[in-house]
Amino acid sequence: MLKTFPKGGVHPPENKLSANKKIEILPVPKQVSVPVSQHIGVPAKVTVNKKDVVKVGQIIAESGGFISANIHSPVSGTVFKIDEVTDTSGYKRQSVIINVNDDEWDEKIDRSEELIKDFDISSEEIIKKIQNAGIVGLGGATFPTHVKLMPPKGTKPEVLIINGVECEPYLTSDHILMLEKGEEMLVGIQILMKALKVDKAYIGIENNKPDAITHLTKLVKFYKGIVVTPVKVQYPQGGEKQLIKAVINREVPSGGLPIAVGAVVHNVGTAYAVYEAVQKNKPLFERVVTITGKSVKNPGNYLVRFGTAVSDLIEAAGGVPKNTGKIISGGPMMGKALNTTDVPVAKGTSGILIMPEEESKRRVIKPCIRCAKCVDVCPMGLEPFLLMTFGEKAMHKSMEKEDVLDCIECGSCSYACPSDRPILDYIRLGKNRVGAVIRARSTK
Amino acid sequence: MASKKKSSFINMVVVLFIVSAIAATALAFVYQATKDPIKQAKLEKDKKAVGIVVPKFNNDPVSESDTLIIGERDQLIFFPAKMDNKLVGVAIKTYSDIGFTERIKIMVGFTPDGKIFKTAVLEHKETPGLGDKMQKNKGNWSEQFTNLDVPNIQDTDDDGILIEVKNDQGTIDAITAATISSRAFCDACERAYNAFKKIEK
Amino acid sequence: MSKLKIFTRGFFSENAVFVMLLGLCPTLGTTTSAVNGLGMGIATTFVLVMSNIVVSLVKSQIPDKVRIPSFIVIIASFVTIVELTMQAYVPDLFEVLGLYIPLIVVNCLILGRAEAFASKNKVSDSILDGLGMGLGFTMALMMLGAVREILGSGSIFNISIYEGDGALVFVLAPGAFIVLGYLIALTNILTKKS
Amino acid sequence: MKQVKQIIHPGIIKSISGNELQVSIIAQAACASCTLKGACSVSEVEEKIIDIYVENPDDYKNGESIEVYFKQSLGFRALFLGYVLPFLILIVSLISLMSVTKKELLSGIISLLMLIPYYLILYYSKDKIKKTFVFSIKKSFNYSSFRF
Amino acid sequence: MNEVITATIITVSSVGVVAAVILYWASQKFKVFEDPRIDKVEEILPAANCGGCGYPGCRNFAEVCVKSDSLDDLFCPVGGNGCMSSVAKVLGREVSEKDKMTAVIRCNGAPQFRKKTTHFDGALNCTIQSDLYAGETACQYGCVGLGECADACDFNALHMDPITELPVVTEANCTGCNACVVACPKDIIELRPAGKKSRRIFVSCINEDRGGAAKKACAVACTGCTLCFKECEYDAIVIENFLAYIDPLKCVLCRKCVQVCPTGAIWEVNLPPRKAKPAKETDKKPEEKKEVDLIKTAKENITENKTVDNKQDKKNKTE
Amino acid sequence: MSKLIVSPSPHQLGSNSVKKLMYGVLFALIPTLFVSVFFFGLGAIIVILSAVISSVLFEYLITKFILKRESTVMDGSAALTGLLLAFNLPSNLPIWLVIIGAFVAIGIGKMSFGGLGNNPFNPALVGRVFLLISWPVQMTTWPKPSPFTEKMLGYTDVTTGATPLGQLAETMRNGESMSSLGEKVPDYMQMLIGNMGGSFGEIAGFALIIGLIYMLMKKIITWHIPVSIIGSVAIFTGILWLADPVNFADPLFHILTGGILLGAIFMATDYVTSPMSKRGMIIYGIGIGVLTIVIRIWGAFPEGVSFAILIMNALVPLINMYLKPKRFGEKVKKLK
Amino acid sequence: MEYILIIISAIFVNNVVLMKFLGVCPFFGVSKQVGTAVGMSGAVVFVMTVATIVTFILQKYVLDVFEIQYMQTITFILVIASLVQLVEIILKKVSPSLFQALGIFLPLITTNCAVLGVALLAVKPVYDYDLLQATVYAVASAIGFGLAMVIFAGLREHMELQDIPKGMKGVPIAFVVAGLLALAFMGFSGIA
Ligand SMILES: Cc1cc2nc3c(=O)[nH]c(=O)nc-3n(C[C@H](O)[C@H](O)[C@H](O)COP(=O)(O)O)c2cc1C
Ligand SMILES: Cc1cc2nc3c(=O)[nH]c(=O)nc-3n(C[C@H](O)[C@H](O)[C@H](O)COP(=O)(O)O)c2cc1C
Ligand SMILES: Cc1cc2nc3c(=O)[nH]c(=O)nc-3n(C[C@H](O)[C@H](O)[C@H](O)COP(=O)(O)O)c2cc1C
Ligand SMILES: Cc1cc2nc3c(=O)[nH]c(=O)nc-3n(C[C@H](O)[C@H](O)[C@H](O)CO)c2cc1C
Ligand code: SF4
Ligand code: SF4
Ligand code: SF4
Ligand code: SF4
Ligand code: FES
Repeated sequence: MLKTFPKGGVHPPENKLSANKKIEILPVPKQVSVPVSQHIGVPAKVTVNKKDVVKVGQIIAESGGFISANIHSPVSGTVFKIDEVTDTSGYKRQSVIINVNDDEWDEKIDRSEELIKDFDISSEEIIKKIQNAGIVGLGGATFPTHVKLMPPKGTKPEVLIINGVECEPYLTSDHILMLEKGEEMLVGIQILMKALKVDKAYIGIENNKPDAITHLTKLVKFYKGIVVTPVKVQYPQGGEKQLIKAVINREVPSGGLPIAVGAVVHNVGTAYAVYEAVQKNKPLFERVVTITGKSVKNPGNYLVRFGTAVSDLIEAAGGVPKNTGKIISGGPMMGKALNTTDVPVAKGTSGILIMPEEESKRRVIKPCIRCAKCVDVCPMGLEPFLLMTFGEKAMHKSMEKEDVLDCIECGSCSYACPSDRPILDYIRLGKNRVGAVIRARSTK
Repeated sequence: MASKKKSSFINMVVVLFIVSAIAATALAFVYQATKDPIKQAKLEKDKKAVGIVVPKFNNDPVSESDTLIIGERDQLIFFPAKMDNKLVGVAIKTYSDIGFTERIKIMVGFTPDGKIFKTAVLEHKETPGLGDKMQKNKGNWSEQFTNLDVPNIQDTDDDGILIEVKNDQGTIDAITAATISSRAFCDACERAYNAFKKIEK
Repeated sequence: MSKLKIFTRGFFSENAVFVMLLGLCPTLGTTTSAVNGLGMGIATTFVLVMSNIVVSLVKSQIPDKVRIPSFIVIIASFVTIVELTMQAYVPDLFEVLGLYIPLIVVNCLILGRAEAFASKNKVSDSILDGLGMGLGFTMALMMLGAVREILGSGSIFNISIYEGDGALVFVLAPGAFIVLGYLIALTNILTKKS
Repeated sequence: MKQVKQIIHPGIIKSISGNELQVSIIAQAACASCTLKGACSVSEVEEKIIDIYVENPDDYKNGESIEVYFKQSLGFRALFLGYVLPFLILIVSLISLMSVTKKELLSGIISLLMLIPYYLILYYSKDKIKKTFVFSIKKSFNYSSFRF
Repeated sequence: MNEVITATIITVSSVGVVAAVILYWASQKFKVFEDPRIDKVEEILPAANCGGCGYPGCRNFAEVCVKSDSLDDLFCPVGGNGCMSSVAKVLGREVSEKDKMTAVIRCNGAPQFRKKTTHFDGALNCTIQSDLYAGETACQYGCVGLGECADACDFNALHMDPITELPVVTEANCTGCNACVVACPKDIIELRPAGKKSRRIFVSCINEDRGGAAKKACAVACTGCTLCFKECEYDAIVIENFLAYIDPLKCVLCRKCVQVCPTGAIWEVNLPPRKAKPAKETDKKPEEKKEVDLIKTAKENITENKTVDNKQDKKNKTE
Repeated sequence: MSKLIVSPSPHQLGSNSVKKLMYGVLFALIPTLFVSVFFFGLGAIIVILSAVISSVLFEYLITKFILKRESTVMDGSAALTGLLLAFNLPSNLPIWLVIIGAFVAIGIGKMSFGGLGNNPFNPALVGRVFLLISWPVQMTTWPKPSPFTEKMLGYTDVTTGATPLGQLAETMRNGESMSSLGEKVPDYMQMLIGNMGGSFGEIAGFALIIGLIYMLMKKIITWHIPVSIIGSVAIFTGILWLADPVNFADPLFHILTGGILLGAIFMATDYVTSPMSKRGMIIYGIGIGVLTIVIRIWGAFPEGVSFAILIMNALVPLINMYLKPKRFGEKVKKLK
Repeated sequence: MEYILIIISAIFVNNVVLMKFLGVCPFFGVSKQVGTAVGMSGAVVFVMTVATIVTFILQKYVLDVFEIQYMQTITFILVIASLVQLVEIILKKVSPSLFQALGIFLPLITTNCAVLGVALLAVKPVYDYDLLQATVYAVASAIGFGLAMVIFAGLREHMELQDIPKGMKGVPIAFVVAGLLALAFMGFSGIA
């Protein structure tokens, strides 16, 4: 039997429309607006001024603290202004708006296509380089990667797990990356292993990507300590706690980090970014973004510079189809619905999904029939129906007791509910309140 | 609440003593006063039942009643009914413990030849609507026992019990859905009949 | 407070059963028929009125700390009087009400009125209060008994009103709870509207 | 980090003496809302005051509302010591005495008297008990006023 | 005397006396001194148990009132000054008068002024929506209109107006308990002194965007144009982040600011109707005039106290 | 482009719906329906129709006129309650009793609590037990099954016979041995196809099992409840039987007779009134199995499934409180 | 066997609250939370047992001897009322911290009606119990009370979260639930 996590999960229709589309490079737009907060943590501090001339790869905003990341210019040109622009969060955030002029790269960047396998630098230097390159997790959470590479005192990483699961329906950016940049990625993994001082790495890949599995299995023979582990197609296999459980059969304790069980999880995109940063001196300013949707003319995978407006990307895929209901940044299960297409692509944008109107509308909410389907599918062993009821009745204390903070917001519960109840909406509400109270308590 | 007394140990004890004493005295007098009516009421009940279950008489069966001891603990009271000093029937206060709930007490009247004259339910706690159909005012089930010729019942299963429901190979139709109560009723009658036979001797 | 109000609030605004939920055991246990409810209600009313009178008379003689035990003794005495009298003159009813007669002692309604009203008020008011509360209680018991009797035995005050068997449950324990539940809901709705 | 089941009661600090806080527990039972609570015969109406030892009494002030935490398992242990154990003693001695002596009155009274040594033992171990039943407190939070 | 009577009296009296002793002992052991004034204070309090005073319930507040040395920091918003002075009377203390506070809604953006650009389709709860994104309109500050505040109000003082989709305060019912302020995720609601004769002037907008952006998002937004600031002779208006704020303590209700505001973001409540000043109106361009009219009618809609059961309304939406 | 729709994730919903589930259960009951009509004819049809129609009607009237809410009758749960209630009745029950049963089921058992999803007790069983206690005579007169005969057209005046469980109770009460029972009741094959007395929905063991398989395949229910009920019945009666085969009937007899199968497959599995966690479901099932047998063997009623399910329904909140699903990540396992 | 019958009968078949209607007020009053219901049951078992033993002795060796059975009500209630207090005083005196711990665990322990009712039933002539049987009966009744109460508390905690129609909310629905619970318990009838 294929490895998977022990309990819960759903299997929504996969709809990987862009699965075999090669990565295309999206032309650089005329203007980009680069948000200074593209990661979890403190926003970066802008280091350029209006009218400054910048090159591709030049730092334009500096990390604002330990959990923060540098922001590099994705284009060359002049800084038009520094203003608030709506980003994928749905709120206005500070951004650097640059008028593009030519495509002049920072000279330190090695632009050649050549694969550089060897590296001979210390763990600390690797982390330094990664930090300078502004690399954050590309799996969705955008957590600064260098932080994950510096395990807290008292913990020791034992294995590195590379998340190539891509369990979200529709999205294919990780898949195509594994196919096209497999070798680079493996070098990236070796670098990460060295940084973490571990000698074992697993690449978890869902079984619906057999080509990636065979491709990588062939390649890993030449890389010591790396194993490809196929896992069952089961959403949310890609959730790091689930993946760790599936691959090495350890359970991250409630409220704990993966490192508590000696694991560190990185996305395949992150590994590739690490390769480029360490071997090619290339900071993180572009990534592969899937643009997809049943009504989209040319679903595909594009290499996109950050700051490019989503509308430009959609244009490249054939424009916004008629009767579009929703535009989602990310997949249908965890992605964020956009309120406008004028938002910039950022480090966390793994895909843009366009949903027709009839699929976008929620259904009428009916009362909970206590069918326990949500309980069955919750990978965290929670009782979503109960949490939702507590949420509706503002019984936050009860939510805290029922471990609401363990919820990974995978949405399986809402997906499975026959009464179409907005379970996760209320759980999030409760997580907010409870989380805030807990923090307030611990700071006192 | 103007003049509440202060509580001290002594006055508390005294007050409560006085209150209890007064209450006790008052109760004792009420008890004295009601003692006889209560006794009377109890006798009255028996009397009424006896009046129902045996043929016409002109003595006072209650004052002539006697206790019959059967076995170790069983005690049945019987009331001889006489017409002009001639025995016309015997009422026996009997009971059964195999009912659905608690003890069932009934009065069974026999004519001197051992036939049941009539029956009357004295006390029962059977379920209203089921077991309580044994009461006269709730149904005519107990009519079966009127003039039941017990000595001449055929004991088909030879278990020595004469008054039995049909389920137990007897002759009595049980109350629908209340076989248990019916069985208990029969059991009480049987007990009375046995007592009757003893008296006969 | 006007005398009228002292008297009437026991019926509606402070009805012991429907509003204050006091004395539920006898309420549920004795209302298998309207007559039984009535009997229990009258017995309770008697104890209530008498103990109110006595408490109101002796209130200033009793030290605070033995208030409660004294009241209990007074109430218990009247309960015993009721017990004895009923045994003597209505033995059948006494048998049906059984255990619940001595339990009048612990009916919070009685101690509650003694403590909250009679121990603070004039004798005349206490009588009115006791009477009002008691009759309100009686009314509630009778209503509950009547509903249960109609539904359960097809009769009211032992007069048959329809042929055939009633729904037995209503005479049994579950019916008591259910009927009282709906009656309370009904009073809630009615009092809220008016 | 597995949470221990806790009983949580809102309470108010009544007074502070040294490291001990006297906290009054706010009744949550039916009695709190009962209209007749003043008239109720028995002891449930009076408020419950508990003493709580804290490290940092300066953090608290009189009248402050707090939450008292008490491990549920400790509650059951209290229940056991206070009621269940004497009950068991009562029953066991009753059963054994009844079967040995066959005298009701004697066995009944003796088994009731058996409670006296039990309570004496309890009395002599009260310091130990005091160390067992500890409460902890946290300041109250109004969840709805906290958010990200 | 008869034997039964003797036995009765002896048993009952002895039981009675034993009971007396036990209960006396009990009362000694269980004596808890409860200041009788606590009961009295509790009686005065409105028994809303809303927690507006900062204590879990009315009784707790009563206890605190009795125990603390001064009533300065203690205030029951529901009972108000009258209640507090009765409490003070019972306790023989002074109480400082507090102005009556009332909730005001600092968002003016009815749908006709604030076009919806998206449609929110999640659970109907203000916090859920505002956690997700800025809202259905281009104004990221404004009311999202799902009525969490109205749900939070225990005094029937808030309802959602179905036309403006904004909450409306019924001042007569509002006790200033702060519940709605806490409930609103957008911080729309502010408690302000109700003012003399309930007259007050405030800016009904919290948009901190630059003027142009603000205006684009919402026709009745405060653009931070500083006209009112310049007009105010009493230094009552401050402008920060392109947003005007009127200090209720300094404002003298001269209402000059109201007239100069080009977007109609400043509200006057319960002020008598003013004499028409035709000169100023004609100054304005015809287009703007139309807009001001629109605002006026909208305002009338807003201030009119339509008592619509908004919860019912919300229910309908859910189903 | 019209206004974009914005909502929190997930943006994709599964294809399940309450309606689908309820109609799925109704569909799974079709074989049972056929068998019951085959054995009980017109009577079965009349009782089913009156129960289903009055259930739906009462739900409609109550939502419309008393609760003043949107009508919910189309979700199929009222019809299901009606059908299951009917299956729990004798086929010659007077129509007015069926209607009262439906009223109690829907009015008291379901709508008093706010309708679908809110009731703590299984509505159909509330209706049935109410009838059973109120009119024990009518509720325990069982028509004899009569396949293929003109008697099928009879409704009120069919011959009555005892149920196997009634025979069992009688046998045990009379202290006779089980071998004498064997002569009075049909053999197991007959029982399996449904040729025995009883409520007309409970007799068709085979058809009920087909329904179970269908529901398991469609993932409408999980195996936990039915299996634990049937398993615990088998084990419990098995122990008694092995200890004393003269006085106790064998497990197969207990499983095939009475309402065990109907109860275990269709009634105990009612979502609304059963526990939420798997562990809870198993405890719940065991409770039902054991209580059923206790009531059958030692209680006044010959059959106990209905009571057992209702009693365990009452325990469901406690089960849910103390038997939570196993949380992810509570214990840390070390890598070898 | 005889004891087992008494126990089963008192717990299930003739449950004090559900079938005999004793202690209905606390049954509704203290059943809002399962925790308190459990705690209360423990206390009730003790109080009921002690009360029954004392009143049984009183009845058999005082009232019966002097033939003043009619003083039953008044003596029983006095004895029970003071007993309950006595238990608390002793506890408080003996171990204040234990008392405090119980204080926050339990809301109240008095259940007049049930205690008096069970004490009265235990001395009922029809049963003819001896002391041990009476005690067992009291214990079982108390357990039955506790069981019903814990189940009911669970149901009520559950009902708090459900969408009960306005008119039925609170007490009315609690009664209906109690009724249905009693209906379910009818299944035990006749076990003997
Ligand atoms: C406050 C915080 C601190 C974290 N610290 C560490 C850390 O020290 N080491 C580490 O490996 N990951 C750390 N993480 C990263 C998380 O474990 C996790 O990998 C990240 O949130 C992305 O996971 P996801 O995409 O599954 O949500 C931290 C995350 C947060 C939110
Ligand atoms: C429900 C859920 C599903 C996820 N699915 C994926 C996924 O398919 N692929 C992926 O790379 N990360 C996924 N993640 C994020 C991972 O948990 C984890 O954050 C990530 O692998 C860490 O790598 P990174 O820091 O390099 O992004 C998912 C997270 C959650 C909570
Ligand atoms: C609540 C209830 C009360 C009952 N009351 C009685 C009763 O008072 N008398 C009786 O004989 N059977 C009563 N029964 C029925 C018996 O338990 C038993 O089922 C019946 O006597 C079987 O007899 P049958 O063969 O007449 O149906 C009652 C049953 C229940 C459930
Ligand atoms: C698997 C399953 C079993 C059901 N069983 C019952 C049942 O036994 N009785 C009933 O009234 N409704 C049953 N229903 C329907 C529905 O859940 C029931 O009407 C609710 O209890 C009403 O709130 C069932 C539904 C499903 C999906
Ligand atoms: S509760 Fe949280 S973890 Fe569980 S299924 Fe729902 S969203 Fe996923
Ligand atoms: S899946 Fe939906 S209907 Fe089923 S229990 Fe969960 S919330 Fe309730
Ligand atoms: S409007 Fe706000 S401040 Fe006023 S009473 Fe309502 S919730 Fe309290
Ligand atoms: S004022 Fe705040 S809480 Fe009220 S509707 Fe608007 S956003 Fe929601
Ligand atoms: S408990 Fe209140 S009357 Fe019985």
